[in-house]
Amino acid sequence: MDFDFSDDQKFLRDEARKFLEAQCTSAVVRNVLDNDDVSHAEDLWKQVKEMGWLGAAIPEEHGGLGLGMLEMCVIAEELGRVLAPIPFSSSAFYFAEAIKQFGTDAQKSAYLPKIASGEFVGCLATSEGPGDSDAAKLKTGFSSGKVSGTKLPVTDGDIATHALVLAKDGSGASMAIVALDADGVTRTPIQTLEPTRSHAEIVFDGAAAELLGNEVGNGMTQLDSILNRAAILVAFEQVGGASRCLEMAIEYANERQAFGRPIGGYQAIKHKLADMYVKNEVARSNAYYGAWALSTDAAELPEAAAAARVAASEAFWFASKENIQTHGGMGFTWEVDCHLYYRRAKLLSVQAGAPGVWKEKLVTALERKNAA
Amino acid sequence: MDFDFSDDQKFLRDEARKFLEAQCTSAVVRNVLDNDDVSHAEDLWKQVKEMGWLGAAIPEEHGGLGLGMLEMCVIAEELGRVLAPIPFSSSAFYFAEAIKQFGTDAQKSAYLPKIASGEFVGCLATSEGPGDSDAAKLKTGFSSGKVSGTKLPVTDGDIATHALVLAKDGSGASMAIVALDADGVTRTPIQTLEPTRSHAEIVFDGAAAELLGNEVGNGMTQLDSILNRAAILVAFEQVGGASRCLEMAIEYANERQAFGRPIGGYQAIKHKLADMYVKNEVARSNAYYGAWALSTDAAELPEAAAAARVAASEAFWFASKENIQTHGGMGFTWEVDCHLYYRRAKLLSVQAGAPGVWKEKLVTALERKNAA
Amino acid sequence: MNFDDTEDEAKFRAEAVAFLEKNLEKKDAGAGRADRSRDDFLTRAKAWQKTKAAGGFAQITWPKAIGGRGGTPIQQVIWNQEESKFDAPTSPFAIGLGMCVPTVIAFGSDEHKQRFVPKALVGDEIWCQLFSEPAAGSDVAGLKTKAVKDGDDWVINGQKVWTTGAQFSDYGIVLTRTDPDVPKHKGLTMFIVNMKDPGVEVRPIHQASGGREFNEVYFTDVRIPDSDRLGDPGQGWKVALVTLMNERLAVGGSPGPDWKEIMGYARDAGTMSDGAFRAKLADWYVAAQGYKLTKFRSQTALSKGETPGPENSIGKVITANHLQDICNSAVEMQDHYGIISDRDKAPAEAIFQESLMWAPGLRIAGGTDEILKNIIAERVLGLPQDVRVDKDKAFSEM
Amino acid sequence: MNFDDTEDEAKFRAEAVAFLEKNLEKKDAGAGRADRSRDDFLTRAKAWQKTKAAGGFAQITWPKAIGGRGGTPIQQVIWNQEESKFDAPTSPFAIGLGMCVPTVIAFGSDEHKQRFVPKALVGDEIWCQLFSEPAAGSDVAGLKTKAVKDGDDWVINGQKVWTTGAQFSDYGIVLTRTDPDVPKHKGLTMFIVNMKDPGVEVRPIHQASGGREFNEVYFTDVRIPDSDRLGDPGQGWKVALVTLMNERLAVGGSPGPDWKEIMGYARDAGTMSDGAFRAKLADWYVAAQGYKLTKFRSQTALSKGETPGPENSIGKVITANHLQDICNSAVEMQDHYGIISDRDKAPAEAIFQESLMWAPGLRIAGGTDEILKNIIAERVLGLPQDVRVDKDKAFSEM
Repeated sequence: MDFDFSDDQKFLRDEARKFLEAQCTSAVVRNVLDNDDVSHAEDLWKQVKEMGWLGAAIPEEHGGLGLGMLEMCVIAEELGRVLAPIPFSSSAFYFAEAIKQFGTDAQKSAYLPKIASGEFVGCLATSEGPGDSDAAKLKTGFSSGKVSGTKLPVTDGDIATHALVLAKDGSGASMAIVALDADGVTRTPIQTLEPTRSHAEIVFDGAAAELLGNEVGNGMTQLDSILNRAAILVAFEQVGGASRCLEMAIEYANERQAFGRPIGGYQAIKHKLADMYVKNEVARSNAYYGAWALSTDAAELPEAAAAARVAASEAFWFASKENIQTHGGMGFTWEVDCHLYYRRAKLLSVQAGAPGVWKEKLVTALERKNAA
Repeated sequence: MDFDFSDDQKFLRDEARKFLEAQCTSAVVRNVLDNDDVSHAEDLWKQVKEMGWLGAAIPEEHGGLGLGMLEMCVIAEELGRVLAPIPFSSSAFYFAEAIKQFGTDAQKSAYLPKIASGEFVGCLATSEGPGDSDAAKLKTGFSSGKVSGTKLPVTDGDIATHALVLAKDGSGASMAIVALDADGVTRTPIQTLEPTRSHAEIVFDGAAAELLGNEVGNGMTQLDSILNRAAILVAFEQVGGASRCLEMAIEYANERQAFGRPIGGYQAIKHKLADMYVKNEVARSNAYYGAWALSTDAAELPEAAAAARVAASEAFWFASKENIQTHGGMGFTWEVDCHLYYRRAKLLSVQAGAPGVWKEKLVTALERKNAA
Repeated sequence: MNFDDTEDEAKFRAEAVAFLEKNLEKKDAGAGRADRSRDDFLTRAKAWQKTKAAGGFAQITWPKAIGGRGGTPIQQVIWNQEESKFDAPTSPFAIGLGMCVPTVIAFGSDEHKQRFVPKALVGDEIWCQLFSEPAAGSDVAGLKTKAVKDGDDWVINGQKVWTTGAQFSDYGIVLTRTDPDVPKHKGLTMFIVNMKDPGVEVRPIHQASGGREFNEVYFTDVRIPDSDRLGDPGQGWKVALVTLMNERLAVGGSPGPDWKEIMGYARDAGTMSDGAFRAKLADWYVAAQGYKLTKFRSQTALSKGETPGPENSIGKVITANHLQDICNSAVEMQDHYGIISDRDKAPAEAIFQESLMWAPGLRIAGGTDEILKNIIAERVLGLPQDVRVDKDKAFSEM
Repeated sequence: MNFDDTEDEAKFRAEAVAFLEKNLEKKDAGAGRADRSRDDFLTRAKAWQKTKAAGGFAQITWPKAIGGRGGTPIQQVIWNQEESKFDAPTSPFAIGLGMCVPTVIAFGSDEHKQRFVPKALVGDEIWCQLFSEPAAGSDVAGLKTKAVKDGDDWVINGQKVWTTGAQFSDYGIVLTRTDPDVPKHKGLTMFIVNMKDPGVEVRPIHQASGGREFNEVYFTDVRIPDSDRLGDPGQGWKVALVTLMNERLAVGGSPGPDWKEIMGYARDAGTMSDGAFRAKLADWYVAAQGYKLTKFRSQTALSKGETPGPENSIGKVITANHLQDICNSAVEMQDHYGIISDRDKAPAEAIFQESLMWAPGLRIAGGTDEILKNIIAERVLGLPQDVRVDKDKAFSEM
């Protein structure tokens, strides 16, 4: 039994934490938050690219570091802790993983090295309106190598160079790769609850597109698999954020006095933070199991991903809202970082499919497993 | 606006409370609890009959007191407070109300006076197995004036003289009245979570039965309406029980010392009891609205009944379990009354349809209303 | 048990409705929140207050001698119910007339009453309440703003926070520490302060929700004549309790989208068939009804001349968390799309997104969830106070 | 990251499994709880303990010198995992060998160790722990049972409660008050008591669940020689903390039906399509997995020679409430039928009904939800202790 990260992986985590605490300070995040014309933290992004993290899970033959999925989980948690305002997840968790899983050899060679270096930035464009994506509702179409339709919101859609677009394709759906500087692509930034991450509406009007892999009509199955894998990485981001909320709340509760003693000495706060700790540990343990499933391509991946996702969404939401509550009035000011975590918690809980969707996936997976 | 009981109704409540506190002590309840051969509190039952409470909502022309539904609500709350171990609700809330609503004139004349006097004791026999009753699942049949099939559990089934039986009737279902001393009726007491109320399995083997009202195949509609009305009365029983739990918890929390002061001074207990209070008030207010709807036969009755039922079930369950928790080890002993409320809370929450069933009824009623 | 007015109540309601219909437009149900520029809003609010005062509806429970109607609390409730159906700009006066001016009436001199009450009543002067400080929120009595006696004046220095309406207020009541060498509750004194004094600086707070409705107020050597003291020196806490008790009976007004709105949204979105959502909807309905009907019970007590107790504190405990939960569910129902807050892109959705960001503030403002539960536990249920370690300590020693 | 044993662990596991297979039957998964008469169960338990001791598996982490295996904590975990798959009657020894005898080893004399340890190890003598009292539950140090020095003896009078296994125990460790005139934690002393002494009366407690698994123990003028004192007079609290810290690492064993059981039941009942149920099922799965996997993380730490911290207290907070919730949902799923607790009438249902009645006890026994959250907040998160008003007061003055 070794249900923990290795010493090397922990070393990577410590280094990543040191780097990010220095380079991704609150000021860096707030520069993106407060300036509408700043879509992401450029310096940070440059450094992250240089360190090769984007290619941590990309094989060396394709220009990556060839480390593995566990290392990517470690990085995800650290990026989540500091609310890194960069398009990392879009490129590494969604786009790169999709190419790794479903791309043709040519696509792997064409995209992975440039994703790893950061020359290309990928994103995932599935949403067209309220509700989760399903083939029947899709309006965006893909035929004869062209995509037409409107996607919104697309996280990092205005920063990315390439999008993976879910589109109707005959009676089914396909995933298509679109270069976003192509003709027929119009991108408009949109306002969201989470201004430290950039979002766009993208209109495709006969934009040139290339099928992901070489099998048509497989889009929903591919998306399902892409989301399963991304869910685990995002769960680590969420766990990182939730852990940081708990730390902030503890720190404040030990400091802030009311009625002559620290508020952390009152059971209302103590038990709130104990509840937060319990949820965070449940989320962390489920995320670890997801990491194991991801790194070993285990048959348990679907339920591990769903459980990690459900637990992490609940933990981050609870931690972020009760962190504000613990901070009282201070927590409701723009200047204190609490609300940034509340905003990020909400983004991460809906971005890769909302908790209700994942609960349903989880139960379906359990039914399938127990029927077998 | 007069959203409260009248002074007369409050006087009735005070009198009922005084009477029950004297006559329905813990010892009286425990005599039923601890003796398998004692199905109910006979002396109490005799006195309750003599006071005419069973006929509080039965018109004077049929031998009742002709007071009204609000008075019955008041009595229900007081019976709930003291866990009265008598078949009151079976006879008055279910059987009598069913006859009042759907009985023919002959049935009203035949049954209501004897229900009011307590000579007849009615009960409702619908359940045949796990899950709520629906026509498709019914096995008990009614034809040519005979009922055959097995009902369990039947609350007060071994005390009652008459049962209202839900039975398949051709392609639909009907409600049939069966005298339980008739040939072809076998009753066996069964063990339940709530031994202060009696339960039986009743096997009908061609027992003589009479249709409720004079329209065949109307059983499910009738049951729905019977349960709507009963739900409000039971909600008052539940509110009574939940209020008593809160009182017990407050009393104990003020008394019991830990670490040199009363446990009621610690926020973990204070906030638990505040939560209990909030749930109880929500339940009480919804029950009052139900009482209003019941007493005026308002169009809002279905949603008022469902809301009263959902709120009261939640309040009593929470209050009864957290009352045990507040009492700590003492609360988990047989000798302390906490568990009696926990048991009763469970019975009342499933007897007239479980909370999930009522939530669905509530939303359906809201949809119907908002579509209109 | 009925929802009808008594004869007297019905008569008053009819008068109120007639007056409202004559003077205001009905609220347009479909319009959502109008985009009101602050200046225009304030002008309209002042005009409406003047009209109300002229009609005898400005402060219904106040004695006639000071410009009120000499009416009953239930008449005030009825007025509030009816007024809320119209497009009535009332918010700038809520705190002043509801809390500050009654404190002036209770503790001020005759000169104060003559000088301030009429102008407040007709809307010429607006008041704000200056109690909370950055280090004194739940524990207001721990405040630090100093008032030091200097001749016939007091000199105020310090900072207040979360002050509603400070930016357009003319006067305020300010709670200060005048004696740091006694236990904290005993060294406080209340004053009337002129908000236009050059030593008073008002800065809007940038809230987590993005808006700037509240203010910080800085006092730098603000001189207040001793005659503008309310109550004796050291009696400020008692004065403040009167202010806080004068908080008028909360009226209607859900703070944002409720079960009905999310149900409507779900119907439009075609997600009403989701069983998990239906069960939650039932819970929301039950809680919202429970809150509304509990208010009806309080109003019944009022209508019978009884005084409703602190039971009303259940309101905000229910509604603030309720709002956060409903908005969160609405956002999650939208999946990825739920993150859009752009009113033009997603108008039907934006009410949920906005309230989601507002809800955390609602759980804190005017008493946190935790403080309200303490109040319920102590004042309604009679449980012991928590240990107050600073009870007998001089403030300066803490 | 993997779930495999190290080479050493695998070797040990193989030995353990071989030994278990030779000596015990595998658990029959379908059988449910066997109806074991207590006498027979105790006889079998003693026999199995003797066999384990002979095989070197009785107390794996104890030094060889006192009859243990000199093994590692992870070996103990592995043993527990494997033993739990067999029909092994171990419960009568859990508290004695896990908590009481280690206390004797830590604080007893050489004579004590020679006299008591071997007989406990081979199952000849059973021990119980006598700390809780009717007025001292969460606040154990507030206990009242008195021990008064009389010549070379101490005379014990008082009452203990919730004592597991008292009815068949031979010895116990009993925490008493020997000095009421000092603060409560400082006036306690621990003794070894002979449970067969005529002054010791054991009465089963009738629990709210209906069962009688626990006991009250009354002490009437029970004389204990001073030589059977554990630790110095007045040091009893320190001794007790060692006892409590020796609580062995909780192993597997859900306390009742979990998500799998209710899912199975729902499938049979045809209610899996209920969306509200499905959402709850997902939550239960996530919590159960979270608990199980957190234990795996602790075991990993053990396996690496690290000591897992108080993180383990999250276990009971999760499982006890979880159990109550699952059983309640299962009962409600059955509607009116859910009230039946008759095992013969409703065998598939009865496991939920029984655990529903047991769950409230589980939320209290071995630390209430509230105490466990205090422990997490103070020991894991480092938040301040609550105010202890009795900290410096003499016990007799409270």
